[in-house]
Amino acid sequence: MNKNNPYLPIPMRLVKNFCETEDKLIHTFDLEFVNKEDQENFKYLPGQFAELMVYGQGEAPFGIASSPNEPGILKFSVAKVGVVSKALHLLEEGSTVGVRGPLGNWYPVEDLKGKNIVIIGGGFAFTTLRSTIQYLLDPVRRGDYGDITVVYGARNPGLLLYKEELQEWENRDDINMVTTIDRPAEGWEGRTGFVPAVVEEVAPSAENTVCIICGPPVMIKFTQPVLEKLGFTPEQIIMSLEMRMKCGLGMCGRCNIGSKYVCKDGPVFTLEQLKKLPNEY
Amino acid sequence: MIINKSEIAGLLDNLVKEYRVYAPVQKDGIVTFEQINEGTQAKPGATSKKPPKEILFPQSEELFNYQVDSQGLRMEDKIDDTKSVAFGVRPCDAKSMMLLDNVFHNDEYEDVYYTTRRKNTLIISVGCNQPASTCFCTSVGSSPFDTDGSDVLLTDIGDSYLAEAITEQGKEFLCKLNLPASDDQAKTKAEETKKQAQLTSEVDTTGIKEKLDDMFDHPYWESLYEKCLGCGACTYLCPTCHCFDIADEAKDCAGCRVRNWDSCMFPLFTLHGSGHNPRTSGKERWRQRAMHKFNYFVERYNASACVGCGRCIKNCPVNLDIRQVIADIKAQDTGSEVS
Amino acid sequence: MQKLTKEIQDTAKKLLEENKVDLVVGFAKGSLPLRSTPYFARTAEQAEELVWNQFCENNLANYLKKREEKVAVVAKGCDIRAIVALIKENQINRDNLYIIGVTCQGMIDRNKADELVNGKEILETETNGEEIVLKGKDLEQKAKVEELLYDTCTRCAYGNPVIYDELIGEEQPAKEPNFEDIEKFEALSAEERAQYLAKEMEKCIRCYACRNACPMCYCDTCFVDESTPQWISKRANSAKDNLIFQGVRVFHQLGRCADCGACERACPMGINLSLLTRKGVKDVKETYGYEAGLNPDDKPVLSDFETDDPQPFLMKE
Amino acid sequence: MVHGLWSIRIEMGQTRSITTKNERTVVHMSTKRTGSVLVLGAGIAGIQASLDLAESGYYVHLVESSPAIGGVMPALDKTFPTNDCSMCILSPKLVDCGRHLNINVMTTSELIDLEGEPGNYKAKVKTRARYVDPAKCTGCGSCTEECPVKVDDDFNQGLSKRKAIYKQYAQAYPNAYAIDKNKCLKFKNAKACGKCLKACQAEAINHEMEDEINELEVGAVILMPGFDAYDASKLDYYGYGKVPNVITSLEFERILSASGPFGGHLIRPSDEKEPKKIAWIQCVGSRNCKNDHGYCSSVCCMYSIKEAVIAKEHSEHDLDTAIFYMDMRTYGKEFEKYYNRAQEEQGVRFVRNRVYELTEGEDGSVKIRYALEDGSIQYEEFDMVVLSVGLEPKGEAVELAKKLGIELNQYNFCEAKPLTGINTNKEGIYVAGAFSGPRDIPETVMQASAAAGEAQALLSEAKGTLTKAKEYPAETDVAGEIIRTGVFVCHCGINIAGVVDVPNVVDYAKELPGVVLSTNKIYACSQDSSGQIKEAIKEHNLNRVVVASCSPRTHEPMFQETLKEAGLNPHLFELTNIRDQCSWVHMDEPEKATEKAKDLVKMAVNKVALAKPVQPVKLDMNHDVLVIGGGVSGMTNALNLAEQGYQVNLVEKEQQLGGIARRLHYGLKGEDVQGYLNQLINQIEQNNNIKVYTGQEIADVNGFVGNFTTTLTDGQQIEHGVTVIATGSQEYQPQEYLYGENHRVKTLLELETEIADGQLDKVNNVVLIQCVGSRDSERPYCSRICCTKSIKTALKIKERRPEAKVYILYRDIRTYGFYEDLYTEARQKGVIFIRYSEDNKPVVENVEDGLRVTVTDHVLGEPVEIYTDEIGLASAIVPPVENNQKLSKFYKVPLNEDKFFLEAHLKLRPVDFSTEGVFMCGLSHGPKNLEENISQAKAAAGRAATVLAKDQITVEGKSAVVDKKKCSACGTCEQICPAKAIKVDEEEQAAVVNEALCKGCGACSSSCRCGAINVKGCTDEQIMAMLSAL
Repeated sequence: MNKNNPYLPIPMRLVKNFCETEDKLIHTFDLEFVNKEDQENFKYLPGQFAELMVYGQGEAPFGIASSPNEPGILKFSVAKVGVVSKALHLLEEGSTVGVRGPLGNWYPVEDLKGKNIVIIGGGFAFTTLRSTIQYLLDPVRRGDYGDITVVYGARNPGLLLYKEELQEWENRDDINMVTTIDRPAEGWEGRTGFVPAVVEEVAPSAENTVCIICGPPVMIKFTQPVLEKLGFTPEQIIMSLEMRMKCGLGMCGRCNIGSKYVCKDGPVFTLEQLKKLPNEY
Repeated sequence: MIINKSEIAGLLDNLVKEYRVYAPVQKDGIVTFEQINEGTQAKPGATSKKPPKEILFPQSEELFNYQVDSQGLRMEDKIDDTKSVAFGVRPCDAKSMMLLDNVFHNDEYEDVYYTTRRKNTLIISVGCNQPASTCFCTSVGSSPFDTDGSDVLLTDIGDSYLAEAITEQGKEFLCKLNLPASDDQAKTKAEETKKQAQLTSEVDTTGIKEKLDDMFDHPYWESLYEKCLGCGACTYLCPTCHCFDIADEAKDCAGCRVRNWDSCMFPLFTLHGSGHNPRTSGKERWRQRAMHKFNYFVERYNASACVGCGRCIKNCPVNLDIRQVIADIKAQDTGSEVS
Repeated sequence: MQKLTKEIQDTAKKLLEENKVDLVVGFAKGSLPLRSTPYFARTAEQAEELVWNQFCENNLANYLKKREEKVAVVAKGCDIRAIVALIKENQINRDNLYIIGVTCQGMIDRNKADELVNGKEILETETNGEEIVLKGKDLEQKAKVEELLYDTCTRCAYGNPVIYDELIGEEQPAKEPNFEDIEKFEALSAEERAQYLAKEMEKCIRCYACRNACPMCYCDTCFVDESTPQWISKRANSAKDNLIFQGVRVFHQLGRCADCGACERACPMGINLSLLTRKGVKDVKETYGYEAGLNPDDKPVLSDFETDDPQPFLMKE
Repeated sequence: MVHGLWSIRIEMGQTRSITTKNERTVVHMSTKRTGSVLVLGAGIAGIQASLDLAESGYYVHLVESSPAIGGVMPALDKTFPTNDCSMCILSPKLVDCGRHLNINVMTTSELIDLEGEPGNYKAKVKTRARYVDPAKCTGCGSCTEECPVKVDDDFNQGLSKRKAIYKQYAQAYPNAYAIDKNKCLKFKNAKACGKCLKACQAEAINHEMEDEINELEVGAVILMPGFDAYDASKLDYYGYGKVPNVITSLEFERILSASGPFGGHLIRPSDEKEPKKIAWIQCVGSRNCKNDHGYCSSVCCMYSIKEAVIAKEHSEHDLDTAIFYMDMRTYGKEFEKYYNRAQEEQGVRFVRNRVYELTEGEDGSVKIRYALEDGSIQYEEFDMVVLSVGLEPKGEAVELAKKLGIELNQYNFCEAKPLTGINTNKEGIYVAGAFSGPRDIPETVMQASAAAGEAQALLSEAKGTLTKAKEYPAETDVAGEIIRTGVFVCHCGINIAGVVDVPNVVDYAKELPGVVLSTNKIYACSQDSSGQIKEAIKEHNLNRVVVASCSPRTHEPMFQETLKEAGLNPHLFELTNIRDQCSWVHMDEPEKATEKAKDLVKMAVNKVALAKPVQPVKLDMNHDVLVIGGGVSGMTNALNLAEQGYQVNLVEKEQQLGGIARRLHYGLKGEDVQGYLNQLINQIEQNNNIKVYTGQEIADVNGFVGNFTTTLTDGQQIEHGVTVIATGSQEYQPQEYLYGENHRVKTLLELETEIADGQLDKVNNVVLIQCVGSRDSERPYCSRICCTKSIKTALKIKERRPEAKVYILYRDIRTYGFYEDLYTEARQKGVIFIRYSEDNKPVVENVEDGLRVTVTDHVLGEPVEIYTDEIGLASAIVPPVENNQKLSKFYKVPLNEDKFFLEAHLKLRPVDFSTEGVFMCGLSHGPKNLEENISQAKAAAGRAATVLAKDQITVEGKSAVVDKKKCSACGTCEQICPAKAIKVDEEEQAAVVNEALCKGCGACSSSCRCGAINVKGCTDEQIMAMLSAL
């Protein structure tokens, strides 16, 4: 076994397999390192992803939903789409899975220091945003950043991820947590409306602010002009891309946009960077 | 140094005892690079149908195997560090290996499967006295006697080869062989041979990278792909194409992870689990192929990902000629329609 | 040939000029000796590029599937059989297709030519119909065209197109389909056959040129690319899986294969693929008296059941 | 309000007419009828009738005198002619019946009195104390283990012992024990015992329990108490009870049965030695006027052949089997072929003879003294002799019938009124099964459905008034849940566990992915197992269930019902067959069988893991009926359904109704057929619910159960919910015996007309030749009615001209049942019977002034020449092949080899097709006489009603599904779909499935190259998962 072999997954134990959404299509997985050594070597930042492996089925890349300030575990929220995610959903707690990572770049948390941060998320793409929020809200770090505004939307209340945490964040005063669902629903007393409209309502100032946005393409498409209107420049907008990936190392060749490999050079890009790349994603 | 052609087989027989030796082998009308057991199998000077990149980067390779059961997890990787010699590689193919080095050992990660083989494989190339009509290496910064990527370069001077060590490893290797030193006559002959090796085919690639910088949305791509069947013959037979797929082959919880060549010409290559495909049609796929070779790769590694071997030209089922593509790109007007 | 080229160009020009079609699919001169290349003419000017010669080896039916616009195609007998089969399978709308049928004596097999000149490089050819001269450096070899034809062409009985809107070329003498090659193979022992197939399949590199060149292989997702379930391994070094790929391809072609040989021509590794496809063609013909691509109104032979259908396969070996 | 029991005549309200023997009684009623029926006897007939009624909207009280339902079938081994395991085919029906919400099963009960009027009866039912509360008893069997009293086991024909507390048979419903009061020690002396009480954890036993009498209100009563086997000891010369190893056929059934006293090991009960030579003696207690059993018991020939064939299969060595018979009466559907195979392929010997005596031979053998046809006396010794005992009415049933005023025939059978099939002399009281005459299972089932149909016609106004609908718990949503599979491995008594190491398989399954529970069941299909499975689903939170037992064909629906009751979608279930496909076929390799069972279980576990809930598709039901064929069968069927209140379209291809009956004059029992027919046609024409289309055939058919659209040849379209095929058959046009060449050679039907016209009144010699066109290589079936018909004709000739000589040239005389009386009568009246063999057929030649028939007499062994005036040919009944093939394609219903329509199951679904909503009756099903056709027509009505009664058609939903992304719209599926359920949508460029039409057959899926089509519950992924288990 070659220690430097980037293709080898480290073993982790599935400690929690939790059905996150009402449609039952998204589960959240908490993984625990089997070897202490692996835990120490696994250094990551919000925005990075890892290849999650189900033995006998294969591996697939997922954004890391946990934050480095939640030691000992890795959290992933996975939608049931392919072979691996289907198998993951069926895994019993206590099973061994493989993890290869951390992979890719991260949200520029260092550069964000001293700035206000707006986080916009939609649907189940909230995973690395959760990681980011957790990271920013860490008491040792919170002081480094300015105002934090989060707008998170889903089609209906049942499809919101991390419902308990959302509640908790809403109750805090060091973060402006805005949760919205597309249309009014029974029992939902919160805000309704699509994310772009809500962002417009919330109207965060672009002054000394960076916006991290992650969600379905249509949400991004319609939120961009809103942000522009609010005065955000492409340099102030940070996005995370999704592409079909295999190696995660910038070698296998499928996730490139122009000369950039999303897996290695991304997945985090500023809108400015993306504008320079071909529109092929 | 000089190697007499009649001694090649004997020499290879000796090498086989110490190394794993690959050489061009003619089988059933097709030349392929294969491991040989005896010298007479080799056919130096022949150009293989499939490029020798597969020596370092096999079409299918087991990365590791594993088993999960009540006793826990067992895993074993299979990194091949056998000392090997690739004998009779074409200079263009040797050059391609140098290009692949960039890919498999980037600033962050090292593909130990490739690099271990690479480190342990000596490349002995044979220059091209008579380049084929489809060869255009000189157009893409190479030549019939290019030394890039080779440890030893052989030049066919009639009854014998002139052997030149290109690298330190090459030098050491040649020393061990105890070959007669080359005389001036041989050297002169070699020089002449090199000079005489003329390419009949040329295509102007100057400025193609810059041209392509502005061509992503160019209508040219609309018609380029039209006759393309979307097969992988061009990419699989290309010495520099290196895209691969990773898949698990398993039964229950025991299996192995396999890497297989993949091709940007296949629709599934970029298909997302959601059904979204950033490269929906042949248009996007052909653009990717052209761009990757002559723009993206250049941008990343400062070299075109084409060595001009002509395999894709010869083997395309519909005669879609990359030289024509290059010429067409060059001929396109990019002044106005760039968005 | 030149006469045919002229007639094709004229017809194509006329169709395009009169806006009867938006596109003519035919052949243009190739970039290599012994090659022509598929060509898409959308203007009368482009129609001038159309050629007809004995190197028009590709099956153009491939380019006609699920097209919205009005298309004309320059098609030889085997292309047309594929077209007929595709019309039957809803892949081609006959109403939008204008068939310029060309009678065909067969296409030249470039591999046979290469074999003939024993590894020398052919740089140029000259032909006068019956005979061809292969020229290169230190090379000038004469050969009878007939001897260089693709095997599928020499055994083809459909030099005269079965349907067309316009016919170009002289009528070819009627021939009977010939399956001597398959009979020879069938005569081998099971072990010999298995050995032969294994040897052929070892060459496969899974580039899928055969599949993609085949007009009848048009599934959006080929079974080899399926992941749920994954039917076969994608390893090219597994001759067994390669054989399953080809075997299933042949099963999928039963009663549909137009026997054009496009798969084999496309194969860069020179695998004898028509052996398998033609075995299927022969079996279907012998068992059900059916040949694909002759009549768009036929029922798909393997999906139709007659009580007196023979069932020899139920009790064999 | 007191009424005379049978004589209500109230001149108001709805009018109903019933017809018996040319007299028409009109009964007018105003009282509201009761929507429930009392079914007496819970054999297969009672069960079938109960299920039909309960499914059609009537509440059923099923009264059975024994402690369990099932009747005789559970005791039988295999059944002819399909060799299906009797218990296996019955078991699902037992369970269906047992757990049916609208069937009140009353065991240890009997009808003691009945009063009231048709439509409104009060029935007194006495339920004897069982001393075990079935509601509490789990059937665990602890009590029986403790019980010290051993009693002869009736179920095993006394070949083994049971205890005083017992369960009739393993799979019995109710799955509860009962105490044999006469044997229990505690009843003799309260302090003597009580072990069972201690053993019973469920506290189900109560020796204080008392008999109960309940009064039930019912609208109609169906009598089907079944039969008793003839007591062979009454015939001294057979030595039964004296000569060891002379046993009865019922005992032999138990010996053969895997659940029997010897576990299916073929041995002699006296010394447990394996016999090498067995004989069957036919007609024991049948065709015997001396002991008042003059009738033929109808079933013995077939069951003996079956027993001989199965015995050969059970025997490790070459078993010699011989059947000693008088006439081989294999007249039923597919019977003759069974007989031929037994003779030609399985080597069963058939000895035509008269047995005189059985005596004890050496080493326990039995010596038979018999005479061959030529009179020569023979002796042969056998290791064992089986007496093929006949059927006779049950004593208590006879008493009850007499009490109720039900007329019985001379043999005390409750023979149905002529041309009614199932009616007794009392309206509202019907009879079916062996109590109406000896008959086999399919005919019994048919009659049961017929009686159900007739009861429904009577009670139609009260339909649905007393029934309850079953409610299931809400379905658990298992989407997204981690797989939790429960595996239940069945022992099937010794059927599986005798070969497969069941505990080993159970342990193996525990380790399989997703399996959280693996356990075994002695009988997985028993009521208590079903309860335990439900418990396990709840306790272990199972979301997938695998049962490893027997055939999904028979048992899957039952287990699926269990899942539904436990709140799981029934398709989260997989049944793997480790019996038929494992223990049975690998009997000699237990280790390999165990390994295979493991593989099968693993495959099922892998498959079920990928199972998804399938929701049924509901569609509105068209309640109209199309009856094709306006003969007696079609008309009877139409009339019954019309009386049930359904709109009926009756299509007849001729210009006139009546069919082949128009050529009949004399019923087999002397009925006036033409009178009957005219009256029937009249009733049809008068009935407002019936629309008649004459001169029409079927031109096209679209749709499916509940929603058929049938186009007639004139273009009219009929929309209907069910179809009844009653297209009849034809008379074979003989090519032989100078038919068509000499005008004196006629078919029986032609002859019949001539007799009726008086043309034969002066005839002197008549020869009737049997089996013309039947039982030959071209038509290897028996036309069933010709023997009786010929004898009837002969008697008619004799009646008209007693001095006429009538010869009947025959191969076997097949006057089954009470028709045997006619045979007896004919012989008494001097009709001359000459037997010929198939390879030496009579020769008919033209001679001057007449005809000469030469036949080789079997007794004399010499040719006999008969000069005759007339020849009647007993011409075969042949199906209208082209017409049948056409309908077969239209309605997707199969034909058998002989081109008669093939029912869904030869034994238990005799009028159904496997295509839902299509039924058949009459001669289109196979040769039958008028009486039987009428019965079958009513049966088809009874069965059709089970469909028509539904408000909606519920399709299981296991349909094909198209993945539009993968579909290339090539249309192959459209071409291949036999149900016309899939079409390419031009717009979508993809195939679209009509789920209601889709049968889930998989033809589209397997022909789809793109892999775009999968069948729910059997996806490619599931199949691959199964394969990768290996």
